[in-house]
Amino acid sequence: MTLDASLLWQFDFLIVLMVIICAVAALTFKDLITSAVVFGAYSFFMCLLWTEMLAVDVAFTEAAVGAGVSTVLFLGTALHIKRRAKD
Amino acid sequence: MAEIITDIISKYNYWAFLILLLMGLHAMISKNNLVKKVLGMSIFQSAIILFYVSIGEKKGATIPILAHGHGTEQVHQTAAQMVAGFVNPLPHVLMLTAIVVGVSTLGVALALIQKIYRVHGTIEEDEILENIKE
Amino acid sequence: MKLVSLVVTLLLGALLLMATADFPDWGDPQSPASLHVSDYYIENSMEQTSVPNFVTSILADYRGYDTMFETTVIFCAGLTVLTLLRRNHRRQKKVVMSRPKRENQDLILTSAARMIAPMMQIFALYVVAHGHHSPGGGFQGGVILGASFILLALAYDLRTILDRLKERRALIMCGIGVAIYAGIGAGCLLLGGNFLDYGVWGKVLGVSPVEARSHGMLGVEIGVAITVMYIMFSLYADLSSGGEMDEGL
Amino acid sequence: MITDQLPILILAVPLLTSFAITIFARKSPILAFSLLLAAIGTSFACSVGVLRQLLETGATIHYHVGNWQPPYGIELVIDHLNAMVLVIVSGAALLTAVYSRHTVPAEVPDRFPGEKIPERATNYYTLYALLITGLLGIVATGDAFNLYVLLEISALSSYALLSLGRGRAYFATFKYLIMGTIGACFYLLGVGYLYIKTGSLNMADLKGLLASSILLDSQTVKIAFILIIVGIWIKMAFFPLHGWLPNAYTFASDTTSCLVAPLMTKVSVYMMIRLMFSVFSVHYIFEVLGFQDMVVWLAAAAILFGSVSALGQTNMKRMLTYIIVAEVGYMVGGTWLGNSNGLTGATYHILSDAMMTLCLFMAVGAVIYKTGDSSRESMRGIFRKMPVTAVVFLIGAFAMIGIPPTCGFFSKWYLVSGALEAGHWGFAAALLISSLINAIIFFRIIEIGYFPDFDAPAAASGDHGHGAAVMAEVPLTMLLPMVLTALSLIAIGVYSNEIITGLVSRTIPAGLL
Repeated sequence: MTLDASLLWQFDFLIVLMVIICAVAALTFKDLITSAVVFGAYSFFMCLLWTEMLAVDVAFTEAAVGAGVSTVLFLGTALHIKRRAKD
Repeated sequence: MAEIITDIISKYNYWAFLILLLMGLHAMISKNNLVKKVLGMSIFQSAIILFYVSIGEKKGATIPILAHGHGTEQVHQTAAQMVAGFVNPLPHVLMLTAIVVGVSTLGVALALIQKIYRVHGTIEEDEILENIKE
Repeated sequence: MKLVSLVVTLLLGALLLMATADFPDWGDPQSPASLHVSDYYIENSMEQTSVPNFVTSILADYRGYDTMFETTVIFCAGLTVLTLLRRNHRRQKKVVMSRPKRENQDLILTSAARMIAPMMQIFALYVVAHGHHSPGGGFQGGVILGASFILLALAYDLRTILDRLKERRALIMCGIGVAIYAGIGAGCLLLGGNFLDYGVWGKVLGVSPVEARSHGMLGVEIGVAITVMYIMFSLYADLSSGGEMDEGL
Repeated sequence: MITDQLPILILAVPLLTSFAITIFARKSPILAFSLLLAAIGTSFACSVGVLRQLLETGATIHYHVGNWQPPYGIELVIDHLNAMVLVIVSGAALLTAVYSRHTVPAEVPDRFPGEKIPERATNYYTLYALLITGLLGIVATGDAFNLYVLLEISALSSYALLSLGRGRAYFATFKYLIMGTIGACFYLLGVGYLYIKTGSLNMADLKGLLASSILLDSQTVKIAFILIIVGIWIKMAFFPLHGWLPNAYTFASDTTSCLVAPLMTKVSVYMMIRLMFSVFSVHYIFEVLGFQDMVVWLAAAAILFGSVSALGQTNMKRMLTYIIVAEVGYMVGGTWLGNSNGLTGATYHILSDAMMTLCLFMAVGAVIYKTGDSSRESMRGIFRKMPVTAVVFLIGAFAMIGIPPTCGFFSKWYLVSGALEAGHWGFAAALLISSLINAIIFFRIIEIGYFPDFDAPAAASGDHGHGAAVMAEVPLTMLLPMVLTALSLIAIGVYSNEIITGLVSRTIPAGLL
């Protein structure tokens, strides 16, 4: 069985769209904690995209690191500094 | 017009890569808040990873793991068929390394931000610069 | 600054756009990237290393030198964060130690975390050990192991976990993890091979060089997992408590 | 055979030592220091061994890590250029390591009033070993992606070392981190662009593939080149991209400046030369692309900007950092002149500038160690108080100005003759003006140093009496490396002919006139 990525391009396109929306949102929210959580979502969609591209190891790592640990690190920092950002 | 649309669609992940990359870079340079700069940095790095992963993509191929790898039975395939059957594993390896480097840089950057906050009492760049001038 | 950034960004965008038209089509099996070097790995990985997951065999063997430094980068980051943030208030140390643990520990959260954490750890060990045959490997397994401790620290509080997972020992352990990697590589020098040439370990282990490569990779992955686990937890512990090692999130 | 393994030992010894320090020597800074010294000493000995081997046989050394043939595995390639840079890096690191014996405990204290930061000194030594590993790795590797990983090791450890400085160091380091990450990512992206067109990551293999005529005018390869070069320029603080350097190096602790300032920029220049001529070719850069004129003008601007900014500084360390910006202009300009004299000058200048910068930073560091003050006025009466340091500073200053027989003269000689040969009057003029400005800067400091403190009220000089300042030199562990560095400046100058014919001229790629 071979998974043909091109069959699912509509699905792919949706994920790409979500990735970009999450990136914009993470950068525009003024509340750092919201930003951090949205960034976790961004990483998760990125990881889905990479699974779609059959890069399973990379997706696995991104799921563990980007969506998991990075988000926690951002949250940990955001709680120790002023939460509101100017931009 | 139709050509352009098919061109955009057929290379849409390169477009996504481009948009994310530029967004990340713009945030890294222009954002005032240091955490936002770091967020931009993470997006910038993951855009590059997206680019590399896109290089590895092959139509009609499967994940780069040999099925039946446990046993010793011969895989009845010619070398060329076999190469066409798996996506390119090399970019994946490179990007595993890049993800690790990314999270390391992220950790150091966040630690520096906490230190900056302790010293200057703020993480807005303009306020820090004012603080320094005094 | 905004203007400078905009100019730089647009310039880079234009530059990169110019190249996009020149790229081979997305997913083209005939693109140079899939025909030049990577084909060698796909054809020979099984024969030369007896590892069916190409990503693992390239990561830990063909390009194992990269991965050794990648692990070193992680080590370096952990050390940096620790050096930057750690501070102990000497006088108050006793007080801090005797500070009561978080009182409002939620029963549902803690019980759930207590049930999930061991499963995460088992799964992580599977990911490490089965990395030769399925997606995963030392790095992913290490992150999951680290995450299981982070989960416990979130559900309880940081002190409870630090009582079990000594912070001081963490840095030593992650040093040991990378040292396992570099040590396996340096051992090859002593056995008369090149650096990271796991094949020569066959002489010691009593297996064929190809098998020895597979075993060498497993050893390396374990080293990576140890380092990554401790560093991930210590990054969390340092960053979430601001280096004070008391409260956490 | 052990001689076959020398290339990897250069790297593996400091790497393993950094782990050994973490595991065994966490409590004892003395043990950590001894381990570090032994490791870098071994590394230096191996580098010299590799250089001798290379000079005897004349053949490039290839070392296949993991016994995989390139381009499938990673190889270390050592030719005359990297052998020279390896010796410089490990040598300078060794001298700084000796120098750090007394400065590190003073600058990175474990105890502060009210709080204690455990094990900072041992962590400092671990990071030191990692930085050196990264730099040596960059120089030795023959793989484009491996270079990125090592770049990040050296970058991360240098962020850590630089941030352990004075108050503003954190913010300066953060800016460096952002810029450094952009630089490294540009490099990574450039390598990706090359990979998409060639499918290879090995430098020698890439060069072979890029020589084909289809790729020669490929837009992607052109942009890959631009990305890689701009990325490296950010890392080396080339003129319009230099913004992070002065602050990061000024607010760092003095030992860190001694280590990072001479080595980081020089290794980046090495990277530029390596990638220009070992991945791309002379033909590609100077005939297909043909924007060397612009780069040389930029280099001239860098030299003028750096020198003029240095003229306006009263803080000695800050002044030296601006001189580094100017010196980077020398080397970039020399490389892009596109003739063999220019490249000879640039390559030789890597050697001499590393030692000059090291010498000056060490001397200034010694003055700061004694007086606790980095302004120009702290040099007052230095010839009486610290005669050895003063002489070392004088030799370093002479080299920086370019007075024979110090090495600075010879590199400038080659650079100027290269510029004239290429018809770049602007670059030649910038070189001469910068020498002149350097002369003004350093003679002003030497004047301050030579004349004792006439203006100070007698009360301030206390019971020592007027003008009879007692000798107060820094400890021997600081004097020894300073004196050795100063002597090496003269030695490199005196033996410049041998170095250039025996070593530097062999690094000139074929096709460069």
